[in-house]
Amino acid sequence: MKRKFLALCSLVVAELLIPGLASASTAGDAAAINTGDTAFMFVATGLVFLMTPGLALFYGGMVRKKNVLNTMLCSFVLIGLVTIQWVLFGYSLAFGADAFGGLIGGLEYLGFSGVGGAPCAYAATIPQGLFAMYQLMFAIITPAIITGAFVERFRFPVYMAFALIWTTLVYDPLAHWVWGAGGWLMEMGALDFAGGTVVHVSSGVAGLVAVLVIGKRKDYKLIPMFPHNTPFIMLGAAMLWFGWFGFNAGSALGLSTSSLAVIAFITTNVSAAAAMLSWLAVEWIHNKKPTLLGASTGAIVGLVAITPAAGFVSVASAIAIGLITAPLCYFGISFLKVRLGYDDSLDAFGCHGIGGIWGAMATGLFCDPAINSAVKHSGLFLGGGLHQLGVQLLSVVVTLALSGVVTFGALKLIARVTALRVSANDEIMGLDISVHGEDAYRDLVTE
Amino acid sequence: MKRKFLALCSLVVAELLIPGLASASTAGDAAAINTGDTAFMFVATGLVFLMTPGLALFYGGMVRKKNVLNTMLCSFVLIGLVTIQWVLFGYSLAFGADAFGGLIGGLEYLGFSGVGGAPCAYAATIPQGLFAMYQLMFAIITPAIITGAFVERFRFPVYMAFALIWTTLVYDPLAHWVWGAGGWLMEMGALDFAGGTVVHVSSGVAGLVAVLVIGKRKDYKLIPMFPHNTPFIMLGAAMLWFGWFGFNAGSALGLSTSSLAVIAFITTNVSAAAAMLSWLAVEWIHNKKPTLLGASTGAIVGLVAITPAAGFVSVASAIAIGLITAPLCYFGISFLKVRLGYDDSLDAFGCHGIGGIWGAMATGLFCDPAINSAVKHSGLFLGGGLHQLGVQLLSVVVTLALSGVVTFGALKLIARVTALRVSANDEIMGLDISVHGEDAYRDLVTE
Amino acid sequence: MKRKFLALCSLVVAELLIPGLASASTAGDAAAINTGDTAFMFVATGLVFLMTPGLALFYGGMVRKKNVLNTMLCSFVLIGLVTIQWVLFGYSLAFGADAFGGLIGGLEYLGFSGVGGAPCAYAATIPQGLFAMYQLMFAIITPAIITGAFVERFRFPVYMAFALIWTTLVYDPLAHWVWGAGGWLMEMGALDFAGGTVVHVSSGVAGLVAVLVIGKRKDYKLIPMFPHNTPFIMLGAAMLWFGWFGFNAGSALGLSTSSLAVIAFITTNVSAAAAMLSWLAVEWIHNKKPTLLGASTGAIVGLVAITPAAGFVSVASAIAIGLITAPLCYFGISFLKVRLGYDDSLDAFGCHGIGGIWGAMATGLFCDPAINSAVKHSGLFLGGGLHQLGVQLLSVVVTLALSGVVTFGALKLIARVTALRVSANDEIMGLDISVHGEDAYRDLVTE
Amino acid sequence: MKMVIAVVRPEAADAVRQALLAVDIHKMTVSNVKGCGEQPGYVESHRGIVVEVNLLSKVRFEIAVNESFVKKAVDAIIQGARTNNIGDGKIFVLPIEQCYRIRTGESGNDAIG
Amino acid sequence: MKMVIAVVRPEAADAVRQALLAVDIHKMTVSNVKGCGEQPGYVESHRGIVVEVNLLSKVRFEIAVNESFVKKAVDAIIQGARTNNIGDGKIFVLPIEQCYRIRTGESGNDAIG
Amino acid sequence: MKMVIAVVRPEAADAVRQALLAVDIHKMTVSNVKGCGEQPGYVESHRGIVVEVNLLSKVRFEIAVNESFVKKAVDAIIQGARTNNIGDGKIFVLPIEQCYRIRTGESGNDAIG
Ligand SMILES: Nc1ncnc2c1ncn2[C@@H]1O[C@H](COP(=O)(O)OP(=O)(O)O)[C@@H](O)[C@H]1O
Ligand SMILES: Nc1ncnc2c1ncn2[C@@H]1O[C@H](COP(=O)(O)OP(=O)(O)O)[C@@H](O)[C@H]1O
Ligand SMILES: Nc1ncnc2c1ncn2[C@@H]1O[C@H](COP(=O)(O)OP(=O)(O)O)[C@@H](O)[C@H]1O
Repeated sequence: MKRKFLALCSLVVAELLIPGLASASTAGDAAAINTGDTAFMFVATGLVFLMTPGLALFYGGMVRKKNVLNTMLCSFVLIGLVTIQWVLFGYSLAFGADAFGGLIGGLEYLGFSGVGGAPCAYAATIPQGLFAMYQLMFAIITPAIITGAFVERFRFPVYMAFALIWTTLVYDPLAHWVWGAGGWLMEMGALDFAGGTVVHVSSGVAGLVAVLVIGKRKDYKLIPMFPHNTPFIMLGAAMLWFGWFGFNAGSALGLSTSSLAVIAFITTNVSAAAAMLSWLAVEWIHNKKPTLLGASTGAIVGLVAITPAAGFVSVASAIAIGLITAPLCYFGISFLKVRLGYDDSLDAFGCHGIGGIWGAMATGLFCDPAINSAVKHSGLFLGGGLHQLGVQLLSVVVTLALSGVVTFGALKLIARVTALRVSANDEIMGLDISVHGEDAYRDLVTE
Repeated sequence: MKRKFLALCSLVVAELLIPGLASASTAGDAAAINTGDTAFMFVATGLVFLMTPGLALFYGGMVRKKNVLNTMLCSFVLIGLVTIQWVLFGYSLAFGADAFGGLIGGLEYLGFSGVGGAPCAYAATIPQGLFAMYQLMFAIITPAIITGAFVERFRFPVYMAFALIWTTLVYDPLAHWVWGAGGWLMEMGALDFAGGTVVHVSSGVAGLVAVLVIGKRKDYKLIPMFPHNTPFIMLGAAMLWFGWFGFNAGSALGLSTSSLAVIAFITTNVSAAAAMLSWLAVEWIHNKKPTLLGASTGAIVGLVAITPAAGFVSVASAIAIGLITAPLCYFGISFLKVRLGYDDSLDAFGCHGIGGIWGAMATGLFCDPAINSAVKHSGLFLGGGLHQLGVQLLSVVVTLALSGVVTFGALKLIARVTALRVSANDEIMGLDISVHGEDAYRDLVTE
Repeated sequence: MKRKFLALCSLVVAELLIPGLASASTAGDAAAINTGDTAFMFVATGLVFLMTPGLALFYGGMVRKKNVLNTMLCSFVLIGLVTIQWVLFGYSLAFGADAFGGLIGGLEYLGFSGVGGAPCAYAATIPQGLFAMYQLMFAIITPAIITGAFVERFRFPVYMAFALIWTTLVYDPLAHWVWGAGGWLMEMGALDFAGGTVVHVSSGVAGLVAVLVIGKRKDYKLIPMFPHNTPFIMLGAAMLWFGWFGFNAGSALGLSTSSLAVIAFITTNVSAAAAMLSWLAVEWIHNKKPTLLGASTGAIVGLVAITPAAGFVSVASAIAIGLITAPLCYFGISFLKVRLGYDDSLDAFGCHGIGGIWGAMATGLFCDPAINSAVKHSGLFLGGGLHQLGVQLLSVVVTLALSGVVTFGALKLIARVTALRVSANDEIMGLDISVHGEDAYRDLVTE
Repeated sequence: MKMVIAVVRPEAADAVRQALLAVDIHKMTVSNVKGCGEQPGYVESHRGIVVEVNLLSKVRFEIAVNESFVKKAVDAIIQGARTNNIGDGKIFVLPIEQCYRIRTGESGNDAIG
Repeated sequence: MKMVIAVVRPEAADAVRQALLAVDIHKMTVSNVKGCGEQPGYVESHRGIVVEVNLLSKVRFEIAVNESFVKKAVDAIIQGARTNNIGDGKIFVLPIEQCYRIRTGESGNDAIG
Repeated sequence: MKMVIAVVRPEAADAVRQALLAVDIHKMTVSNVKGCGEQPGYVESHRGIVVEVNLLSKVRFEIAVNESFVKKAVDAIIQGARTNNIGDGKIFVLPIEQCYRIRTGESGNDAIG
C-alpha cells in the first residue's frame, strides 16, 4: 500500500511537470451540447455513484457484526481507488481508440488528457468529461460486487492490489470490447445495453473463482450466517434500485436522440418489481415465510437480469425476465451452492453471476427491433431464430473466460508472495477489530 | 399469493402472445419533447420513487424491534405490487380516456400499450412513458402510507390482497377524478396540486377506518410504544422531504411552460420548515422537550399540508400553512386519538389524514390567481369568498367517502374469508419472526 | 424559543397583510430560461439539500449513544430555521444589491419578494427562485458544520439562538462579499468556486472559537470517544459526497454557458478519491490500521479542500490537492488538537477549518486561466507568482476574523444572559434524555 | 439476604414489575438474555435455506431482598409472568452473604432496600 | 441445586451448547458480556489516535442444575470452550437455595429441569 | 471464594475499573443492565404524549475473588462509584462453591485469578 501510494504520487508529479497532459479543455464544441441531455447524464452519473455506498450497506447489513466495517470499506474504498485508476489510465484503456488489434484502448486519454467540455463520438450531445465520469461509476461498482463473495476472510491490502489488477485487466478490456469504439464484441452484434456481461457476469464469476481459490470461512458449515442488520439491507437495495435508473436509463446517453432512456427506465423498474414478487412467491411456496431479505434480493436479481436487455425489449418481456430470474437465482443459492459446497458469502455469484447470465441470454430471447433499431436479429421468442442467442452465449463465454482466468491467475500469483486470507485468529476476532482496529457499534453503555 | 402469482404469469403470457399489446412505441414525436423538461421529470420520478423506501425507514424506525421488518416490507413490497398493477391496468384506469361516464379511465393503455416515447395530452413536452412512471410512484406510496395505521398486527398475505384492491378501487378512480382527462372533480374546479386528497386524505382515512375495523394492538394501553431506532426516523423523514421536491415541483410536469415547478419547490420547502419549527415550538410550550421525532413529524405534516396547495399559493401563505398544520396534527395525535381510543400505530391518520384535510382546505383559503392562472376563484383570505373553500370541502368529503367506504367494505369482505390479524401469539412474538422468519438485528455476539 | 416563535408568527401575519410583499412573480422572462440548466440546478439544489441530513448521520454516528439525537437534531433543525430566515431576510442580505457601502445586501428581496420564475443577474438562464433555493441549501449546511465542534454539551435553545445570529451576522455578509453583486472580496479577485471560505473556513473556525469559549466535555481526557455507529458515518459521508456534486458542479449555475460544471464535477470526485486513499495510506504508515472512519474522513477533507478550487484547477492539480489535504488534517487532529488541548468533539475545525484553509491557499497555488477565464492570475505553481496566493490569504484572514469575532462575541453575550452548557448532570445522562426526553435506541427487549 | 433471579418472557416483564411494586419491592436490576428450554424455537429463512433457532429472547430480573421478602417476591413474579404455557421461565433463589449501598457505605440488611 | 455460570469466547458458544445438549442439559440462559483478564486486548484507532481496548466480547451461560449434573455440565463446557489459549474463560458454581418453575408453580429439584 | 456483583452508574464504570486495577484485581466480567430503585427516572415524550421512564442504564460487574480480596474489591468499587447521590448502586457478595479455569482445567482458589 505504501509503495502503491508512492507510485501514485510520482505519477501525479509527472503529470504536473508535463504541461497540458491533464488539462481538461474548456473550449468545448458548445453548439453540440444539449443541456437537457447533459443534465440528464449528470443525474444518471450521480445515481450510479450512489450505488456503491448502497452496495456497501446491502453487503454490510448481511455480514456478521464483527465484519461490517471491513465489508463496507471494501466497496467504499473503490470509489477512491478506481477513480484514480480511471483518471490516470483506465478510461483510456477502455474508451481510447483501438490498440493492439482491438484488445484494448489506446493511451490518448491518459490522465484525462483532452477529456473535458467537448462532446466525443460516444455521446454527441454531452461533454466527454461527463461521459467519462458516467463510465467511471460503472468501473467502480463492478469490482465492488465481487467482494460479496469473499468478505469475512480476505486480507485488505491484498484486496486493494487485487481490485486494481482486476479492474485494469478484466473490466477495462471488457468495457472496450463491448462498448469501446470498434470493440469486437459489439461489432459481432452482442447486445449488452447497460452492462449485463461487462458488469454482472464478469464480477459474479470473479467472485466464484475467488472463493474457490481462497476457501470457505472457518465457521461456514453450509448454513447461512444471518444478516446482522436487515434494515440496512433494504436501504442498500433501495439505493441500488434508485441508482439503477441511472445505470440503465442513463445508458441511452441522452434524451434527445431516442426514447431509449424512457424505455429502459420502464423495463428496469418493471423487471425489478416482477422479480421481487416472484422471489416472495417462491419463498411463500417453499416455506410460507416471505422475507424482507427476499424482497430485496429479488429486486436486485430483477435489476441484474434486465441490465443487458433494458433498451432492447418490451414491457411484457421485461416482466417475464423479472419473473424468471428470481426462481433461477433462488435455486442457485439454496440448492447449487449448498450442493457444490463453495462459500459465496453474500451470493455475489448467485445473484450477479446467475442473474447476469440469464439476462444476457434473455436478451437473445426477447430482443425486439421494434423497440431499438440496434437490434438486427429478433430474439428467439420473437421469431428471430437462434442467431442472437448464439451471439449472446458467445459474449457470456468470453466474459466468463476472461474474468475467470484473470481472477484465478491474479490470486494464485499474489498467493506466491503473500497470504490471501487473514489469520484464523483474526478471522475469529472479526476483521473490523483485527484488520482495521475499529468496532462498528459500541456495546457497553459506558462507551 | 400463489394464485395471484399464477394469474400474473398468465397475464404476462397472454401479452406475449397478443403481438403489440405491450410494445412501447419508440417512434416518438421527438419534435415536441423538451430534453430539459424530460430530464427534470426523470429526476422528479426518481425522487418520488425514493420516498417509499424513505417511508419504510420512517415507519420502520418507529415500531418496536420485533416488527421492524414487517413494517418495512409493507412499504417496500408495494414497489413490486403496484408497479405490476399499474403497468398491467392501473395506469389505464387512472389516465385512460373517460369510461363509465367518467367514473374511471378506459382500457386503452392496458399493459402500457402505446405508452412510450411520444408525449401525450397530460404533458406535452415529455414522453408519455415518463409521465406514466411518474404517476406510478404516487400510486406506490399512497397505500404504503396507510400501513402506518395498522402495522404490528396485520396479516401479510391479507395485506397484499387489500393493497391490490385498494389501489385499484380507491386510488385509480380518485386519480382519474382529480387528474385524469375530464375527471369530474377537476372539472368542478377542485384544486389539488400534487395529491393532497388523492394521496394523503385518501390514505389517512383508510388507515383510520382500517384500525377501527381490526382493533388495537394487544398491548396498546393509550401510551405510545416508543420508536426502536430514532435515527432511522430522521433519515426516513429526510428522504421523504428530498423526494417531496419531486412530488410537488414535479407536479408542474415540466419547466418550459410555466414556472410553477419553482414556485412549488419554494412553497414546499418553506411549509415543511415552518411546520418543523412550529412543532418544536409546541413541544417546547408543552413540556420543554423538543424532540427529533417531533422535528421529523413536523416536517412531514408540513409537507403533507402544502401538497395540494404547492403551486397555488404565495410563499407567505406557505409559511402560514406550515405553521398551522403542526399544532393541528399535534392536537389530533396527543388528544383526539387518546380520547377516542383508536390505535393508529404510527399516526397515518394523525399526520396524513388531518394534515391532508387541512392542506386541502387551506388551498381554499390561500389560493391565488396571481400565482397560478388555473386558480379561478381566489381563496377566502385573498378576498375570493367561500366558493373555492366549498369546492375543496366537497373534494375532501368525496375522498373520505370513497376511501372510507371501500376500505371498510374490503376489510369486512376479506374478514369473512380469513382472519385480518395475526394470532395473539404471533403478535407477541413479533411479526418479523412469526410471519417472516427473520430477525432484524442479531443480538448475541456469537451470531 | 416561545418568543421567537411568536415573532415569526407576527412577521408572517405582517406579510399577509402587506399585499404583494411575498408574492412570487410567475410571469418569468421565459425566453431566457434554459430548461436543461434549470433541470440541472434543480438537481444540484436537491443534492445540496441532502447534505444536511447526510451530515446529521455523519456526526450522529460519531457521538456516543446518549447524544445521537441531539447531534442529529442540531443539523436537521437548521433546515427549518435557516429556510425561514433565508426566505424572510437572509437571501436579501446576501444577494440583494449592495447596501451600507457593500457590507451587506439590500432589503429588496425581503420575504422572497420578486423572487420567482424570472432569471436574475446571478444566473441568467434559470429562475431566480431556483437560484435562491440553491443558495439556501448552502446557508443551511454551513452552521450545521459548526455543531461538530461543540456537540455533547451545548444547550439546545441557546444553540438555536446562536445559529440564527451566526447565519445572519457571519454567513449572509460573507456570502455577499464573495458572491453577491459587487461583493468586495470577489471584486478584489478572491477565488472561491463553491464556498471554501464562505462555508468551510467560516464554520470550522467558528467551531474552534466556540469550544474555546464553552470548554471541554466533562469526560474528555484527550482520548477520543469512539463512534457509536460507524456504518452511519459511512452512509453520511456517502450522502455528503453525493451532495457535493451538486455543491461544486452546481456552482457553475448552469450547463449552457460554460463547461465548468463538468470540470468541477471531475475535480471534486478526483480530489475526494485522492484524499481518501491518502488518508488510508497515512493510517497504514502510522499503525497499519486503515479504517472506514478514516476513508470517510479522508473523502470529506478532500471534498472540503477542492471546494474553492473546483472550477479553477486541472485534474492533476485536483489529485495533488486531495493527496495533500489528508495528511494535513490528520496531523491537525491527531497532533495539534491533542497538543493544544481543545475539545473539538467531531473535528469540525480539524476537517473544515484546516481543509478549508488549505483549499483556499491551494487555489492560489494551482489556479489556471486555461481552465477558467475568471482566473486572472495563474497560481504560484503555474508560474503566476504570489499574487493570487496573497489574495487568497487575505480572504482567509478576513473569514477567520469575521467568523471568529462574531462567534466569540455572540457566545460571550449569550453567556451573560443564560448558560451555554447543559448541567453536569444532564451531560452525564446524555442530552438525548435530559434535553429532548427521547432515547435513540430501545435496549430492553420488552420495549 | 437472598438474590432472587427470575427469567421471564419479554412481554411479561412489565406485569412482573407491576406485581413487584404492588408488594413494595421497588429495587431491581433487569437485563436482556436469551434462553432455551422446553419451549419450541422458530424457523428463520435466508435465501431459501431454513434454520431452526432455539434461543429465545427473555428478560432477567435480579432482585436482592431480605429473607422476609423472598416469598412475596416469588409470588409476585409468578403472578406477573404465569401464562401456563411452556416458556414462562424460572425463578432461582441464591444466598447473599453481604450487601453494600455504595452511596452510603451501609452494609447488611439495611443496604438492600 | 447449583448455578453454573460460565464465561466463554463468543466463537465457542455454539460448541458449548452442543456439548451441553450431548449430556442432556437443555435448559440455559445466555447473554452477551464483556470480559477482561489476562487475554491481551486490541488496539482501536480513531483519526490518528490509538487506544488500547481491554474489554473483550464474551458469552455468559447461566445453567441451573441439580447436584448430579454439576460435573457433567462443567466437563461439557470445558470440552466445548477449551482452546488452550489465554482467554478461554471461567466457570463458577454457586449454590441455589430454591428454584421455581413459573408455569406450574413447582419448586425444588423438580423445577430445575 | 466469593462472587462480588456490583451495579453502578455507567459513567462510573471506568473509575471502578481503575480502582480495581489499583488493588490488583484485573479479572472481571461486565455487562449492560437497567436498574430501578430510589433514583428518580426521567420523562420521555412522543408526539405530545409524555411517559415516565424508571429503568435507568447501569453497568453490572461480576468479579470472582478469593476471600482475602473481597474487602479490597468492595472498597475499590465504592471508591470508584460513590458520588453520594441517589443511584450510586449496590454491591452484593455471594458464595462461590467451585471455580474452574477452562484453559487449564484448574479448579479452586488457583483458578480464580
Ligand atoms: N435450568 C435452567 N437454567 C437456566 N435457565 C433456565 C433453566 N430452565 C429454564 N431456564 C430459562 O427459562 C426459560 C423458559 O424455560 P422453558 O423450559 O422453555 O419453559 P418452562 O420454564 O415453562 O418449562 C428458558 O428459556 C431459560 O431462559
Ligand atoms: N475472577 C473473575 N471474575 C469474573 N470474570 C472472570 C474472572 N476471571 C476471568 N473472568 C472472565 O473470563 C474471561 C477470560 O479470562 P482470561 O484471564 O482472559 O483468560 P483465562 O481464563 O484463559 O486465564 C475474562 O475475559 C472474564 O470475562
Ligand atoms: N435490592 C436490589 N436488587 C437488585 N438491584 C438493586 C437493588 N437495589 C439497588 N439495585 C440496583 O442499584 C441501582 C441504584 O439503586 P438506587 O436505589 O437508585 O440508589 P442507591 O443505591 O443510591 O440507593 C438500581 O438502579 C438497581 O439497578
